[in-house]
Amino acid sequence: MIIGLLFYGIILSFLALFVRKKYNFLRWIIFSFYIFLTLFLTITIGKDSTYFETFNLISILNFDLSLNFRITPLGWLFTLFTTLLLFLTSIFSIVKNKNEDAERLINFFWFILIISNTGLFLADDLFTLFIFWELIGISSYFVISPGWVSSFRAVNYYFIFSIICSFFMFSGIMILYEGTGTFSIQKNVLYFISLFENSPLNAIFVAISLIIGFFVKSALFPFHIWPAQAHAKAPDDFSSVLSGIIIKYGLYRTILFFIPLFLFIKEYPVNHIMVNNIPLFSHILAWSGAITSIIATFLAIESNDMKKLAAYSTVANMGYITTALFSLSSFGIAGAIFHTINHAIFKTAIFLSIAAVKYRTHETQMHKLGGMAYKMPVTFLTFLLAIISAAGIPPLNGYVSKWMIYQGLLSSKFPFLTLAIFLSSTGAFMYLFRALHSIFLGQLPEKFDNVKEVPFLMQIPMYILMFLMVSIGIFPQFVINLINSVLTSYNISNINIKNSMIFSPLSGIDSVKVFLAFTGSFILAFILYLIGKPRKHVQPLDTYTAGQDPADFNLTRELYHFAYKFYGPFEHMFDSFRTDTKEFYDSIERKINEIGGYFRDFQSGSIRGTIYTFMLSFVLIIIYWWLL
Amino acid sequence: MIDNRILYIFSTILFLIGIFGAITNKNLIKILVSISVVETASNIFLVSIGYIKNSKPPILDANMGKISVSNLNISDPLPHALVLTAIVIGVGTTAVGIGLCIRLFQYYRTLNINRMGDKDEL
Amino acid sequence: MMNNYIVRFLIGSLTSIILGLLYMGIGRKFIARIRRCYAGPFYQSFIDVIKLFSKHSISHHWIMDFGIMMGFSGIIATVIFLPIGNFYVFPDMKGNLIIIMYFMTIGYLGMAMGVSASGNPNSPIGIGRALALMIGYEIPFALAVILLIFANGSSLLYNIIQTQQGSIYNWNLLKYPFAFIGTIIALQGMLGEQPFDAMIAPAEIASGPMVELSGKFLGFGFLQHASQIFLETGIITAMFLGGGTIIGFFTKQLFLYLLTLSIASVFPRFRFEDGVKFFWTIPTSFVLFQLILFLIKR
Amino acid sequence: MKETDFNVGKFFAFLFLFIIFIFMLFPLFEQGNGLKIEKEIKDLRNRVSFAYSTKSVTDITKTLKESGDYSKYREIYNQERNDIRFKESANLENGSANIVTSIVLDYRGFDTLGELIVLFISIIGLTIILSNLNFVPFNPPTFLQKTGVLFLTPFIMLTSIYISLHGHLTPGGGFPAGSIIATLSLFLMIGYKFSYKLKFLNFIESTSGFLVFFLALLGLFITGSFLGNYLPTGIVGKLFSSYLILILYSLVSIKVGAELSVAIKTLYDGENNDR
Amino acid sequence: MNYNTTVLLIIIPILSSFLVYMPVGLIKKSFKIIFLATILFNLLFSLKIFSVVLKYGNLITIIGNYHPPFGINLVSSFFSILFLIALYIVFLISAIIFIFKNDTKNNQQKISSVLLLYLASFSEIILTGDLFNLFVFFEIFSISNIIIISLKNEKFSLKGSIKYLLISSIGSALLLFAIGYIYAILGTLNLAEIALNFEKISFFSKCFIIFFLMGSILSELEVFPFNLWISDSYAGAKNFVNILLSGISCVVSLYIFIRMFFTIFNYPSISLYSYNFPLDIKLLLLTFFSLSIIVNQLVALTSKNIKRILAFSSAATISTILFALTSGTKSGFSSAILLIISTIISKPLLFLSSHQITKGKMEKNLDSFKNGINRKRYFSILFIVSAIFFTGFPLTPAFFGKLMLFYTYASKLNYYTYFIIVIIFSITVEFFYYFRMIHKLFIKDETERENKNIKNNLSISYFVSGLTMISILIIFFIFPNIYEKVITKMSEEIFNQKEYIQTILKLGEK
Repeated sequence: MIIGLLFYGIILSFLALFVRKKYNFLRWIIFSFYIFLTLFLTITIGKDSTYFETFNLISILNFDLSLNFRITPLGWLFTLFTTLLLFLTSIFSIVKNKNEDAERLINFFWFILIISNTGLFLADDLFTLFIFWELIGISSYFVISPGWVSSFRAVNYYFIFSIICSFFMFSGIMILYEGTGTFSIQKNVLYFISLFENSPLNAIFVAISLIIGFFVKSALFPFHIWPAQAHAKAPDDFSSVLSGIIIKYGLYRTILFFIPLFLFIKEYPVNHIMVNNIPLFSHILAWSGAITSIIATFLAIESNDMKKLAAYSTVANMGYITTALFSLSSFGIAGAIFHTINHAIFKTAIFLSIAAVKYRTHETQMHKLGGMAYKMPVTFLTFLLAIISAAGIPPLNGYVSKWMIYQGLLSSKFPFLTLAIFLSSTGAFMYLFRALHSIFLGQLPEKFDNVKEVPFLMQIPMYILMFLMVSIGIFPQFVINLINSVLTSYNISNINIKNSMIFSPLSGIDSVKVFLAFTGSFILAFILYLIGKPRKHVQPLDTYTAGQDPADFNLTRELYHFAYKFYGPFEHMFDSFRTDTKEFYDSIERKINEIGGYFRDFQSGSIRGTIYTFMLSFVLIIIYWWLL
Repeated sequence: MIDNRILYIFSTILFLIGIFGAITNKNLIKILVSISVVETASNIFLVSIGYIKNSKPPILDANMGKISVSNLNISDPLPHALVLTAIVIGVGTTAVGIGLCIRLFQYYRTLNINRMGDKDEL
Repeated sequence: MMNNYIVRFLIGSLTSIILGLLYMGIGRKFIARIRRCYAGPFYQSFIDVIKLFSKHSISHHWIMDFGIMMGFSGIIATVIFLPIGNFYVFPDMKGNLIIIMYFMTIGYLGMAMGVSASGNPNSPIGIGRALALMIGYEIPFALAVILLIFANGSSLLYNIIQTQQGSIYNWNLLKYPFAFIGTIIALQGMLGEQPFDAMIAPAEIASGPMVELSGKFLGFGFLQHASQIFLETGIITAMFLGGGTIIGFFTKQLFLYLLTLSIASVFPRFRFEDGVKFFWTIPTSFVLFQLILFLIKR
Repeated sequence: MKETDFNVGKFFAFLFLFIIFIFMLFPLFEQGNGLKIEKEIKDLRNRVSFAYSTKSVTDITKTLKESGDYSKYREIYNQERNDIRFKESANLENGSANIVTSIVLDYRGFDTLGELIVLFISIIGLTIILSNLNFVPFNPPTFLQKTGVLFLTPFIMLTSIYISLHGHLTPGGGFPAGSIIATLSLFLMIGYKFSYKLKFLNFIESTSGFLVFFLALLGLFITGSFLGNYLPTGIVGKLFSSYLILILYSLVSIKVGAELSVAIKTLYDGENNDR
Repeated sequence: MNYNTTVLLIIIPILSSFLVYMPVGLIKKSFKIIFLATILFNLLFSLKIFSVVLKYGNLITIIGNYHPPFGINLVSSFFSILFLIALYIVFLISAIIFIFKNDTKNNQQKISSVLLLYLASFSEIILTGDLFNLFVFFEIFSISNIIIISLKNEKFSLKGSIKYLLISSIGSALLLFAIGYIYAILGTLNLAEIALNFEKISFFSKCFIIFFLMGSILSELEVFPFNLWISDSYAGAKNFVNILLSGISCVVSLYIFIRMFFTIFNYPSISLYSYNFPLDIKLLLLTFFSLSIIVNQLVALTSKNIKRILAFSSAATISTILFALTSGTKSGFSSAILLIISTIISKPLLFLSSHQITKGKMEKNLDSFKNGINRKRYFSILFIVSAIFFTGFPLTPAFFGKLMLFYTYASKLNYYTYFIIVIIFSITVEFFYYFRMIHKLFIKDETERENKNIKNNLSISYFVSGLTMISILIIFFIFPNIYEKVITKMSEEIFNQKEYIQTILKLGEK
């Protein structure tokens, strides 16, 4: 039935391609209808992992390549929340793409992205995983830079990184295939674990090939620059998909491979270096996550473009998730998975509201915006709730997963990791508030006076997202039961939960009581508000300009909006050791071009060079042989 | 005194002289000439393979009388045949080379390969 | 069971407001004594609050009202989770430290949102400074929290208090003296007292966030500040001074508040980025030293 | 390479070539087992050309066919065979006294045909490359050239005809004869500025080439394999002995002569001023 | 089994090249028909021979009624005939383009005779069973290459052809040295017999032979130090010549390399051992080819001229093919064959479509690709499809080639596995500059004046040839197990040297 879904999707994508320009919204309606169909099917299929489906492509040269799918609890959970969020963004993009240019191409490649999204998560063997992985890489590349005049430069790092990681994975798969003879994931994971005993060299090569994919796709430390560039150029509704969903693929694959490996090593640490009883390698990964979150937070504080800010916050959140995942405690892993879900939700909310603002004002620099809340209350409300949940403030869903991450880290005794996470989460509050203030509050510039709220169709996903954030925040037990089923499939001890009361080794919280406390104190504040004398509405500029008319000093409202260098002095603190990794990659690129240029000039050099090199190469072979 | 090894060494030396000329010369015609030297060196090597000490040339004529299986005292005819073809091939390539040189000269007004625009537009 | 919670809720929140205002009055008298001049009666802050709530006030947008209310309710919600002596509003969740740390941020967020909706440029500058400073003092405080959680294996304040019962010698103050010193300096930043009050400095940015507040909004600000004093001193007493019975708890809180005021009235004002540098170097190294000692011992 | 560091380039070139020279000498002074270049070879016993020179290829292959293993032809070499007498033995395999010509045209005839094409294609290449190039005409012939050419042409003509006809008896054959004809046409150009029209030369060249290959193809249809000898081979040493080789070699000489004169003509005064 | 008529594959083109060259009025008018007729004849006749080979196994053709060790012979085996058919198809396509493009009016007759000789030479190279014969026709092959490259008579093509001439003449001298050396030691020129007792040769002479043979072939194979002629000759040559060069010249030299290494030197089990100078030939070749892959890819990445990019990318693919061959295992060989198939199919199409896209533009660099999608929609689609096929989109032959390549280097080749990183680097660079080109197609070109009246006069020959190539691509995409049977059969044939010698020297079985 999954294969039926995929083929149906391909047919629809081609159908959508041929719809004429006039009926644009028809194309996007087909698009969102298809996602709704996948959502409906994932829910109805349910979690029974006996569901197996295969479709053999060809059997060539003693390889029998076939796409086969199986519903694993982890895969099912990821498909559920990714398809839900894709459905919401698709509703949003129906209206947004009414008169976009080159959106016919975006729709087509986005369709392929969705097909490969479901395919990837439900894949049962490495070959299908690789095929969809490569499809995603290429189609997301094409959606980000769909032939606009925007140069190829912005996205080339993303493109190069994704190819490198997909082909390293390919070589890793081949080594595993050579060992086990089949592509199926279960057998290969067991073989991968046993590989560390009999041929450690090969095992390390395979491990590195898989880890590079994880580092690249979830934008960890050395590769953390591509999200910011990719988002700046991506179409607005796609950037919510890009940071909500696409950045999670590396994580999904690592959970498949490395969690069973590290847990196995944790039980039988035969000849592995163990650092406070988890393998050294996972310790390094945890620390890389922490470093990424800190660096990304400080980069986010500095960034002035709202989409770049959101992109860096995604990178920071991916940092938390990796640290929690590789702390290898049951709460840590559960917290990581829960945080991926929550992060997807509130990040889509942030990006949708940013897209709404951009839809109306066509402006992404934060200091040029301001006062949007007065004109677009619904977008403001979504952004506010998303900020609260992103900063991990209790009543909403961000808090529960952050709390679980802390429990995980503290219960397995990682003092400095928790400190790093805590530093980056307070830092998160800093730049999130900056975004809230400079986009929505403060002074409304003159040119945005006639800005209206976004059409109703765009507001629907915002309402649903708000509802999701609040409901998960108050009743997390529905999601935690799903996560428990995932933990049992990896035989990790479950989280004991009694209707919204989560018990951890260190302490327990009841999110309903937390919500009650917050509403109680809000009612108290409201009562006090009513006691006080009624207030009078006054124009924002009146008190400040003390009655004079700002026009005769030709001061506009825009000048009073303080947003440009919001944390200026704070940023100067880090001037001394500010290494710009983008600069590092640019230098590599220049170096490669230089070498290539040298060889190119050498190639088309004068005629005499030909014979000279002909003989020279002969001599080199002889010398090489003599040295060998 | 002249045996195969001496001939082999002689032809390699000639071969290397030809290549040395081809490498260090500036003028294109001189390069073509040194390449024909290389061709002749390989031809000489090819002929020297068939050399048998004090043997008669492989042509049956009056004073040789007869060729008998027992005392077949003639040098190896096959390399001679091969050399015949190799010489013509050498001629062929040099002919085409000269044609190209004329055309290049007509284009660049010089035959010095260093000044033949090595930094062209790429 | 429901009314039981409402009653407990009211007790918790009203005590924090009343006692907070009381501490402010006593503090004002204390500073006047240091400066050798006279201050109004100890109940002066009660009078101010009542006066403010009975005056008309101006607001620029409904978001401003909503923000100020949210700020105040955030602080009250945190106080509910604080163990006042041995009384807990929610018996089954006895003062979870991580919840308290995160609830505090609601107070800041609400206040900041309301104030920045007022449109006055001074307020966001103040808020920016406050948030930057927050990241400064959160580090030593978080380190102390981590240390304590490691020390007695649970993040509930109830357990931390239980371990400190008995004589004065097993107070955490004596077990981890350096951590205590670091947290006291952090407390100074949390309350926004003199060396670290660049964000609400009246001389520099017309008292920053509070510039547009008037009437009942200023009253809300007062109440928020009062319950904030009660909250932060309450946390430190629970963590380090083994919060005893109700009266002992209040006296320890007062002692801590007066200690911060005494430091405040002596020191000039830091620039906020130097403040952050200060926080990340001196108090953090104290608590770090203590943590390393603890890790080596274990 | 700039002008200045030219002699540095020379030094390096010398160094590289010295290394290659050493590499090329290794095979001579090597002690290990396995075949290598000996000091001198006694006789043709272990070579294929023994069969060519004793013209006994067909009956060697006959005996090998029974034993079924063609790689063991060296043992059969010392079987008794009647020897080839000059001007007496007749109806041999190919009947040409000059064994080299027998190899060139009969045993390994395909190489020569390939060589023919090499010459053909390089001359076409020359004409294509030099197409529509205008040359500076040579100054008119002086008296000395005129008389010299007048005196020499008959003798040149005679020798070329002699060489082409005696290909199978004496050394030389189609190719040298052709080049002599070409020198003849060069003299005519220098002396009397006379040359055949290019169209005519091309025609001769292509027809003679076509004929050579056609005759060879006839072999396929008559004797069952390409270049097979379907004409009688006559008595070794006589002028009219191996007929096929005689015909082929004369056609080759005509073709090569025409080709080279085309080449000389294009190099001499360009293609288009076709007088 | 004796089958003497395969010679016609070579003789008919030569006869028709003489015919076509005749300056006779009748032929002047009808030389095009003769030209196409011979090519079609060759194609059909090779199909017939293929059916005979399928029935009776390897066929041997004797020339001059003298059996192999003495006379020259042609061997038509499954592996060589299939190569021939593929090359004939590519030749037919480029011939169609050449004939129906009417700009080189004057010496079109001469060029068609050169092309016919080119056809005869490469079919002879593939079929021959004799070493000196291979040398002669290899020379014809390289001289015809030189002539074709220099057809355009402008700066780059002349420089390219003169460079190519210099290198190939030195290469031919080296080859002559090697042939002389082999004859001096083994006394025979027949490939089968050389293969039979190549083992007996001593170590240093074996190295001497291998090095000198390689010297001449490598310059054709566009391996880095020897491929200094590519950049000028590909950039300068005419379009149909590029198709010929990339499609046929590289593949023929690859065939020679395979034939030399696998049948004559019996590569995987070659014993090159001497006490004080051990030569690990596999490591030497691997490092050499990986160096050439890296350099070719880098130059392709940084060069601007479209033709140069495609040329160096084809050079890099050929080094990858050699890289796969040096693994010496069956799967390595099958990956090499798969990559050869993908090169033969998609590379000519790439050249064809890129030529058409940049037709109007003056200089043929990357910017001339701009706005290709609406200027020349048909050819840009062709370009995109063939680029995707060439870079190895899943389920295409190139993808399976890479799959097998990874599999060979993942299996028991101990420390050779880490050469795979070179392959990964080359794939990434390749993906990058191909997608950069595709991306350029979509970009709007500001400099272009919006003159709507540029009628893209779609020349029929390009349209037809593009269509045929695309259909072949699609067939190979939909029915992958066509070439599966072919590959298994080929690898069996190549890997048992005995069978090759058997067909020629009969070695005792009746």
